[in-house]
Amino acid sequence: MDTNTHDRQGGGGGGSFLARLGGIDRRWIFLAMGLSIAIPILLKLRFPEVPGPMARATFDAIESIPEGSRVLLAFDYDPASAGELQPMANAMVHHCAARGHKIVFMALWPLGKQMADATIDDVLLEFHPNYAYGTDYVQLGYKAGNEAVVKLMATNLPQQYSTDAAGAALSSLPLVAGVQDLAAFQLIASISAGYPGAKEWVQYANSAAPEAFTLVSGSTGVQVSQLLPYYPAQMEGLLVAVKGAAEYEMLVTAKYPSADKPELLAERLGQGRVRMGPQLVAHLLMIGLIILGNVAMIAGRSRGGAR
Amino acid sequence: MLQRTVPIAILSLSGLILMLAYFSPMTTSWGETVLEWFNILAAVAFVLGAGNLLAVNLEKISSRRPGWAYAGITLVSFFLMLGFGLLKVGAVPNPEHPDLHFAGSYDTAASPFGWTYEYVFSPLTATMFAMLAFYVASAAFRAFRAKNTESILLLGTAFVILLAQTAAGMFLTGWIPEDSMFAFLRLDWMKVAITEHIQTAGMRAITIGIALGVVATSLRLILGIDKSYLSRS
Amino acid sequence: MMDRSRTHRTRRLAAASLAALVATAAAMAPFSLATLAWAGELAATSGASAGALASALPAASTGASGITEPAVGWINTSRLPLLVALVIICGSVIAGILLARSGRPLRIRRLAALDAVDEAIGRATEMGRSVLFVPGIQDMTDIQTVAGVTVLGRVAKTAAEYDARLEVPTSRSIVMAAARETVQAAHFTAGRPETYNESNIFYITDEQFGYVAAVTGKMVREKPAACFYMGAFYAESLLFAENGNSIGAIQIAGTAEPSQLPFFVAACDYTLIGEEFFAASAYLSGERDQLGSVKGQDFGKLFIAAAILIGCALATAAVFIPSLAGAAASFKAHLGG
Amino acid sequence: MNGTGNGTGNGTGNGARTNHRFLWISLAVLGASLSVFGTAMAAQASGGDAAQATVALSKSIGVWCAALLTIGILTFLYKDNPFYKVCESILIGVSAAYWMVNGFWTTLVPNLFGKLAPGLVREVAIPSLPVSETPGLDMALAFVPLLLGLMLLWRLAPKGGWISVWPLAFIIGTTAGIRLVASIEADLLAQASATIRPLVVMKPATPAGADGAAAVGAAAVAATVGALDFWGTVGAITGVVGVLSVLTYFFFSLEHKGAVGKSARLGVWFLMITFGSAFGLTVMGRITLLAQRLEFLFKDWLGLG
Repeated sequence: MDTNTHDRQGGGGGGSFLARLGGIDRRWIFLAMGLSIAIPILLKLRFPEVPGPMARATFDAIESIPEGSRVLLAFDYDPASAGELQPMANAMVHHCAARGHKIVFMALWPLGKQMADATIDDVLLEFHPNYAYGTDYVQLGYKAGNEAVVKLMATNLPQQYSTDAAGAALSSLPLVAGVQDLAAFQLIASISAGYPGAKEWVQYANSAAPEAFTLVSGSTGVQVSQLLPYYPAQMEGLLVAVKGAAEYEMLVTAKYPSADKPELLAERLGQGRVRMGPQLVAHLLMIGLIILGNVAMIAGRSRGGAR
Repeated sequence: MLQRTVPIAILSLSGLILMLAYFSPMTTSWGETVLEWFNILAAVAFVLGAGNLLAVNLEKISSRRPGWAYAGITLVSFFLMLGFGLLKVGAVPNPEHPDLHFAGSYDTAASPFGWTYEYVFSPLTATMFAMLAFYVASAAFRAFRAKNTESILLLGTAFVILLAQTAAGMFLTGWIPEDSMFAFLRLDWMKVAITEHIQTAGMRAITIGIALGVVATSLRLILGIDKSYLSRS
Repeated sequence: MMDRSRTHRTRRLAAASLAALVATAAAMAPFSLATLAWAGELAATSGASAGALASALPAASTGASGITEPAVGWINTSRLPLLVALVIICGSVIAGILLARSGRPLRIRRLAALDAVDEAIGRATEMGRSVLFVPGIQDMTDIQTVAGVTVLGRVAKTAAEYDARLEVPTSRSIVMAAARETVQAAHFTAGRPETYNESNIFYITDEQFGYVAAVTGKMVREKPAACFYMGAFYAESLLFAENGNSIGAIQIAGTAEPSQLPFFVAACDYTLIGEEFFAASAYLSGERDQLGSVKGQDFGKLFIAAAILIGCALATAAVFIPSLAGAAASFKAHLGG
Repeated sequence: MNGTGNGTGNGTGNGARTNHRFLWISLAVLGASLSVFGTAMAAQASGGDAAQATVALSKSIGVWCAALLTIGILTFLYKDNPFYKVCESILIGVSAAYWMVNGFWTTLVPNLFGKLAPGLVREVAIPSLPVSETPGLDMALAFVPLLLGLMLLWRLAPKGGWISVWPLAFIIGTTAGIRLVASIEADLLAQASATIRPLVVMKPATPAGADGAAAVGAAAVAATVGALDFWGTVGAITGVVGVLSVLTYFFFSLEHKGAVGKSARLGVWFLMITFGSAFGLTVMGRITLLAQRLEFLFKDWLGLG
């Protein structure tokens, strides 16, 4: 496909200031991009987020299940995607705990368990020190097998996870002692960076027991187009990239502030919004660049005649 | 014969067998076996790559070509890393077999290999990756010009998506009620509509086309019609 | 009605393919048993991927449940629809080739990107600059790399004829070996074996971004006049294309990696999109057989388009006539393989 | 062959002595680094404050190192320069070695040597290497890739290099066979099947108790059939038309004229919207990457914020 043949000449070659802008040295663009990301980071700029329908749906899904419900959080990502997904995980864990839900952690990605462990330490035990292992939360850890893990959990959870991550038998942990399959959960959330992840949860967990539980998901920006077809029919909530995380953070911190550690909560549940600062400025820069490029082209055309 | 007919025969036969093997439960796993062989083959072929890396850089140094000192840096860092890794220098002993040096793990940050990975390899690759933020901006500036219908659609869509990605989208159109008949003017609505219906359709068709292309390319090779890989006629 | 005729055709085709399979399986039985035993062992011992394999084996042998055909030990009945599709699609490509051999005039539309190949190499020759060919960053197990290397063969032939300097940095040792064979073959075909220089095809590193750093560095230093990107590309697509643009090179890209197409389309002069990329080497060869196979791809497309239309018609009808719902669903499921 | 050699070392000619000197220098550097790290490890093993100090030191040296390398790569944006070239050279050397080491310890040792000489591998490197029930078969099968590999390496030999085409033919053949079937199954049929949908979409059965769940029985059915989901229908038709028109664009047999031309043009429009959308959706991830690098520079290195 020939889309771009005549660009090499740029918009340069004399003419007005605007027309010359079209052929501007691209290093100025680099500089502008660098600054638009660096300055918000240095100044810790935070812009108010207006929660979109998807973030609101996710929030409502966790709100609407009865207090003290059993919730399964799957950490299906690794450090490479933590920039986008960790803020979601933090906010979701705080949200669930603030609602008094009992949380079961697990991971389809090998490093997901470490991400979950970190979240337990940084958020769950930090802001909800009364949460006791075994009765209020359980860490099942990572199991190899990708979607096969989900499939087996859907029909026979104890067969997939005979023990928790530390090797304790499930029967010795009151929270999961009687759990037979995924229908024992009121809500399942997959924080997902790709395969295996949210898509597999929809395909293999939801189809096994569509009415039993609510499914929500947090996703990176790159893989979201694969998940959109499932929202909202099979997936009641979907957080997309840093933006989704920031919006969800807003909703959670607005309703559930921390009484004794407000500053720490603002930091731990503010990462998404801090990361949205550079996003907003950089996106506006890109929009401005596109407008500028076209203005320059039109200015050059009207001056130089048809080319 | 050995140089021309045999390779074609090998290619066709191996291709055909693996095509059909998928359909029998007894032979389904052959594909995986072959891929495993390939991994071993690729590891053996590292000798070829390393030999070439050495040859290229040593030649630069010996003929004092411009930039020969950089070739030296490449070789030094190559040999250091290779030595650290192959000899498992400073490996953390395996708790179950502390006496076996080569059973230890060499990729924790406590060993030189792991240290170099963490503080040299990772930052370098991550920064190369991060450079894309700059190039995305310059590409958008240069290429998104409204020259014809096609380019207007390209840049218009990118424009809508970029706006909808940030709070700016909500700021501009968030006031339109979601259940009104003008809800389709909301940027977040447009973004979902574009990605869910048009982008999905486009990607589907591209994928279908690609699959057909893969079939035709594979068949051309298996049937011996495309022989471009054969040298020395 | 539709459904029944389809099953009928399915049966007939299945019988034919079954016969072919019996022959192959009989010939390979001893070996296959050995492999099976070996795979079973592997599964029992080593971790995740093998675990999946282990679960696949019993599943495969019991996979006949739910399908009407009786289970036969050495054929996976649940994959019969796929076999039928394979026969149809491959058959249409082969039909295209046979049609070409019958001597009828072949009409195929031009691809602007391929017309530009000669022009780009010619321009590089005139300017006394080199031509850069990047065969992607994947190994030969990716069919895109294989397609990229076949395109390389044509590009190298033209470069040899023009006596242009062609450089091929690779990020895999085996791709380097394959590219050397191919370029050498091209020099032979062009009748200039003496101008082949092996050292122009070299390995850099398996690491994606290490490879990018080296190639972009090379680009800004040596300023090739034409850059070809043909193969499997990921995040590096835009790094190459933007740097290539900054040095004023003509850039022609081809990839079947859907996520990277936007960047090539935006930043390169010409882009071969998905299927076009796979057709490129056939186009460039100019051989009748190969062009026929391109025509065969179109037959395949017609089949798929027809299947989609029929499926949609059935599904739409099912909205109003609920009794059709079963037929619509089964059509869709069977098409899905 | 103009003197650059192909890895056999037979083409280096008059530069051989320089090469040797260079090799010695690199060996010396290697040795020096090993001893530095050896000392550090020994200090760590001896325990106590000294070890902690070493760890802290190795970390802060590391952070400085990473920061300088990060800046070095970024300078390329201004222009090519020696600083970048140093970073580039280090990256090439380190990463090539990294993947080779990885291939050696994770593939060659367990999957090749572990099959050929399991006893030795168990004794030296992997004590937990599983015991095979059919060691003979394993060994025989492991010989296949070894043999292919050796044939591939044969091209380094002065004679009979044509034999290296055989393993290449095997690789290309198996790739073609595997991908052919896989792409028909996973891409062609799956995507075609996913495209199929009703072109008319009705509103979902009961509007989820919106009217106080009053709709029961016949009333509900009547409501279901009546309500057309306008945007759902538009979306469904768009999806199918999009797929078909883009497929028309890919038609090679027909010139893009007349009806085919119009459909192909529509296909191009769909493609352009697809690409614009994909481009826009990727931007956020790319900015995150740069933000993370800058956060590292500002926070971990400079201690700002």
